[in-house]
Amino acid sequence: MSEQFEPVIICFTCNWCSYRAADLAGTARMHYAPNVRLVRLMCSGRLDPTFIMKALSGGADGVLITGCHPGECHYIEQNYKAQSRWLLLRRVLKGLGIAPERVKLTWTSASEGTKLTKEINSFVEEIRDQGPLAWHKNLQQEKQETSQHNPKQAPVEVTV
Amino acid sequence: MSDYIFYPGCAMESNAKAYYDSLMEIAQPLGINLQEIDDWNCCGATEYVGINLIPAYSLIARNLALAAKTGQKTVLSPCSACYLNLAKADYYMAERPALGEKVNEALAAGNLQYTPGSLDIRHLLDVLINDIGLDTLKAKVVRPLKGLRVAPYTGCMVPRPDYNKRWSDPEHPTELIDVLKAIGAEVVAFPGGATCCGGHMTQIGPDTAYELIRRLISSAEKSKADIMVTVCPMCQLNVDAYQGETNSHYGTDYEMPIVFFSQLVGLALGFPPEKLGFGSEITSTEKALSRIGMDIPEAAITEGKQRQQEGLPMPLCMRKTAKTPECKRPCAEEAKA
Amino acid sequence: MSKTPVEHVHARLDHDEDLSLLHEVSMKTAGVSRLEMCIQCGSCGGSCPSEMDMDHTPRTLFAMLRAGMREEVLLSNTPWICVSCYHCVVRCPQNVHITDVMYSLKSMAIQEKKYRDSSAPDFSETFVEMVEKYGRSYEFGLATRHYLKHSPLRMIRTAAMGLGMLKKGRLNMKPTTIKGMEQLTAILNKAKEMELAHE
Amino acid sequence: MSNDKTNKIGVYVCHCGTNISHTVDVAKVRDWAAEGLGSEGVVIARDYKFMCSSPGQELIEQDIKELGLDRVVVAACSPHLHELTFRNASKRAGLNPYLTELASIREQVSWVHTDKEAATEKAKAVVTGAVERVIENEPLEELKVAIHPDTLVVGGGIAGIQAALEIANAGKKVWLVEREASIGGHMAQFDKTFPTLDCAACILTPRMFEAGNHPNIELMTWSEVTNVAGYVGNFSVTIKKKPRYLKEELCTGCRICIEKCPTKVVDQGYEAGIGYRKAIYTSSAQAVPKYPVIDTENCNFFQKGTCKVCEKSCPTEAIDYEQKEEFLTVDVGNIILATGYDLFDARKVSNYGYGRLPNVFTSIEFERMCNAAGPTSGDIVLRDGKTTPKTVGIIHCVGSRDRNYNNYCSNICCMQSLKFAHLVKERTGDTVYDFYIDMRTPMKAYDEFYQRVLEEGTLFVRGKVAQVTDAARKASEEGKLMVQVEDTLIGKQRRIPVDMVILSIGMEPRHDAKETGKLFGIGCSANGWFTEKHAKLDPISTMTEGIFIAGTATGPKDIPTSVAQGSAAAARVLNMIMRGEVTLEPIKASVYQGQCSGCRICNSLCPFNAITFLEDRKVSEINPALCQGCGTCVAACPAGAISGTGFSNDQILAQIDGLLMDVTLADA
Repeated sequence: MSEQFEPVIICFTCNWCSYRAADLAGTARMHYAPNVRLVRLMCSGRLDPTFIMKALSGGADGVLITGCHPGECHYIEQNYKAQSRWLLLRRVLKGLGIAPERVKLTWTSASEGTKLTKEINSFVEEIRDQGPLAWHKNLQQEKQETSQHNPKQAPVEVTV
Repeated sequence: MSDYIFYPGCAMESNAKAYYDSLMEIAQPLGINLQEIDDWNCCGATEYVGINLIPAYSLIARNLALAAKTGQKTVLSPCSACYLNLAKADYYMAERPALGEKVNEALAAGNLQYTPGSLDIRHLLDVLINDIGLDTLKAKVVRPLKGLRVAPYTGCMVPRPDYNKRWSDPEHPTELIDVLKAIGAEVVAFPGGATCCGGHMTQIGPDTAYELIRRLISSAEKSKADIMVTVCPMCQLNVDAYQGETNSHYGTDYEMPIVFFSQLVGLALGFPPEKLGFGSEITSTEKALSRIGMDIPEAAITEGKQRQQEGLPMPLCMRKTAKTPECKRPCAEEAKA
Repeated sequence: MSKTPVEHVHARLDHDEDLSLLHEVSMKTAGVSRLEMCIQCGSCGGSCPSEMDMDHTPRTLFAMLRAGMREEVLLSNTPWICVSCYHCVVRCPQNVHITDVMYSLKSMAIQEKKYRDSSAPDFSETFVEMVEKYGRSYEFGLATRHYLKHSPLRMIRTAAMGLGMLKKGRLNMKPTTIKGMEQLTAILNKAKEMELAHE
Repeated sequence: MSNDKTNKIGVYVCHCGTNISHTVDVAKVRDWAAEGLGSEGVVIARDYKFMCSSPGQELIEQDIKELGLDRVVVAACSPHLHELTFRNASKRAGLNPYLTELASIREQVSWVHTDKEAATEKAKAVVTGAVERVIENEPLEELKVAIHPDTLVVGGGIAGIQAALEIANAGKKVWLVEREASIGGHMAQFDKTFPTLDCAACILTPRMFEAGNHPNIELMTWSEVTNVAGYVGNFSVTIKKKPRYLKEELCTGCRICIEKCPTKVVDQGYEAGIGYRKAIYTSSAQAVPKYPVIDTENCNFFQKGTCKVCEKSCPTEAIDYEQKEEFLTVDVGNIILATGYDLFDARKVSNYGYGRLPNVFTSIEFERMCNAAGPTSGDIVLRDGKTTPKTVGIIHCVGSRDRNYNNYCSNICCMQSLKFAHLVKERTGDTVYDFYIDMRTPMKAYDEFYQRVLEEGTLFVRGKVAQVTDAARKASEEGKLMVQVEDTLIGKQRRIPVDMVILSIGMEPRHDAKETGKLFGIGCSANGWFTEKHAKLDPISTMTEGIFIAGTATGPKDIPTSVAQGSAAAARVLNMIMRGEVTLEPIKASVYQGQCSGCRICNSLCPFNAITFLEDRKVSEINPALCQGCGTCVAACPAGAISGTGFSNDQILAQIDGLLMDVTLADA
């Protein structure tokens, strides 16, 4: 592949901290990679793991979860719940043969436009290194493989 | 028996032989099983870090890598400087991943590798207090050191900077005091207990060192101590061997012996002095040792007896051996209850 | 250590502010130095047991680092007088790794050969030489070599003490060499190729 | 993905002058919406220079009316800026406001990207996401609830007293709950107040008295709130009344029992540990209310079963050893938390020697010492109780601005230290050293006070004190406390001999602030202080409607600011009471009870205690007035029985679909 791979990333933000950090990044004209598309939730605690699976299966190559810093959640401590779900989901992803690094969690307060910008840019690079997820292709391939040969084999990511 | 990976350090083979000998005697009865790291090297003391950083940390890390190979988890170091260097390398390799990576790159040239955080680096004093326990120690005492007035000298590099938050207090640590009390010695109030002996300044800037040694010895003498007790080879060397030079520098005539705490523990456990390295000190301990068994006069100020009976009450005391300096808010809460 | 009149003139004429100095020192320090967090409170200078022999307090030195006074900082005797007692480190309200910064300044001074008195750098270098040669420290060799070069008179004064140490078996005449010297040398040689600088 | 609901959606793309159009090809986005999303129900797509302008809004209103739009997407700036604007526009045109979505292509696209092609593609994806999402939007109605006119004020310090008096004077009833035996808080312990040096008691006692006797204030001291149920306008609060072992209705406050009690104990509370009280006591003679309490831990009768001197000496037979704690439930519409602060424990800074060196005092000990009604009758003396010091050192920032302890500035310590310097000078003429890092005197007449103290001859040393020690290095240091410090203005270490050291200790969050926060459903910052709804624009509200905060519960403050906050919180409460009812955002979660398995997982997740388990029907239920809409329970429900309006699973999954539509199309 001669062209650089451009990953598509879904970024979940909470209404109070990280979405406002994104607002700030905009107001301050900070620049980040256009590969990221934002979904606003009221709180990172709203994050249903289904959303992440939906994003990955729908064509996203990575998911960035952002929320208020621990201790600063507007709903007191719901961001901790997001964190524990994220940790759990990473294990599930591993089991599915998807690199858990494709789903990242980071805290940004409403004043941390710079941090959010940095986090987005570095995550885009990380995912670029990982290569396309190509969920459908892999899933289909894996189905064939498992049905034909080794039922125990975990699905493998196709590197491009 | 608890198993420990043993990192003696260079001093234990030369100037601190008394520390080594006495440790070897008391280890068995206290249930400390020491397995020396095979072919360990010098930790670089405080010198190598001031010359070239990556080699300095690689030098330390070779020991960590060798220790980790044994499969055991806990490294015991009796020397304060070695303890700090090992603990520091372990801590900084994690705190600054760039350092960790580079050190491992260097280690790889010797087919070694070390993952920071995989070992517990502990000082002998910490092991004695927290693993063996004061109760076990007390139970083994056959000759309490009654009458011996000791100045507990913990020095710098054990309670500070305390990367893993193991010590009671960075300024006024209580561990050594507790051990000395457990073996029946009379612990005097010694404000210099965690101050500096001058370190390598005895070599490169003796005037600086003489002043620090003078402060220590004069403070110990004012506290009416018969003897100073240390956990560190460097402290012992400076206070003991350079006491003469300090005296001639200031025209004083101090005669303050200093020994390792393991030597006194050995005495209390009933070992004969000659097996514990007594006699190897430059400032004689003879007079001090002769006091064991004597009654201590009332006038001596002992640790913790400063509370006044008259006047305004003193603040509530922090529990002396509290392991966590974390505030339990004793004052306000107890009153409110 | 006060400056000579010529040095004063030089300080005035040559003082270029090297604003990257603070960052450079910070990067060369083991761990996360937090040097840039210094609030100039002076708890380091107040804590230091050997401050009386320093030309600048550590705090002053950090202000000079900020002001980019490279020459003056590296020539300062402060890092060489530091006794590594860590009192300043535990008291620093900003958790600056002060002792480690001192080590960095020493190594920078050695690299750039900036010191007024060579005795301390020589001592460290001799110590390291011994360790690189034997894998263990070798006090007898170190002390004799150091005293011979820097204070032969003191050697005579301390001869009695040294003899006492020898007699009591506390000073080994011969160095101990570790078995894995080859391995250690390979590690150290590799390490010397690297530097902890900008990440 | 086709729209089987046959919606009529209008899409409006804003140029925002050139703010959007210079990076995003607005025409392309519009065309994409019109053509690419026609199958999704988009019937009209327009672009306009400024959508938020009146003509821009009218465009939407007109289309809603003329084309019968039932969904609107505006691609413009961040929803935090203009969501309300466009929702109101829809509302004016007769469309439920919650059927309008704002897609941000300015803050989140045009301002942060430079590549026009990539930005345009992203803008298209964002618009697609919003269109897919809006299809799933449901019309929502705002909730209205009535406000109970009574108010609960927790904490009887100066902020709480102020709030209670403001509300009570407006004719509304207040429950003032204080866990100590008397109201007054920390201020009651002080001697003088900076910068005017009014006597604290002179200005505070009348307020305490007024609060204690106000017909509209129900004062409950020696009491604690143990449970809070309900929601804004309709809280139901349980208060525990701890036993005083004395019948308040019989006690006349004659204090004979106190006089006769044979047990004297060190008073770690009001007298800050340097004075004594009896086992039956009031904090001071000015205590409000006047009733004493029995300290059972030190009372002879409670400990040994004998004594009963208080009972025997009481002329009105008010003593009741059998008294038990009582619980009381009250209904209130609003709550003000004025729970105050704790003091930093100076023992933690072992290099300053507090607790070890007798003549090291804390600021609060010194306040009591200076107070004419205090243990030394106002004499400044050493710990021996008689010697007047000749030299006094005052140390700022003890436990504050220090990452080893608390990394914030405690706000009042500079002024407190200056006040002490003045008091020592005034009463003893001593030499006073004041050790500071930075002198912070920003409020009205504060710097003038600093000038005054300078003029009086206090010796200021700029440097954080390294240690206070009694270890003398030379003869002249014997018997003194040595304050070792770098005088940073000289660049030299100094060892200054003094007789007495005063540590200006900082403020800390209450040790139980976290539990209190949980009880009332409000959060704490990383430092442990209560979090305001907005630090600048709404500093006395919290994220929980109907719960307000005042005074030092949100961070270190001086008396004037605490008082102002008390008044401000009262004003907000009165505002709520005047309105009579309150409108709540309809972003809420609700349980579809047919699907609820009764597993109760959601019950413990809710930080606002909005979810209750209905024992009889074995299902959970969400109180919409309590729910703040975070959605955590929605995400957690294993049965999928909880749905959240405004952010439903369908809405978010549709939005993700839309955001990724280009990828899906490319794959296909």
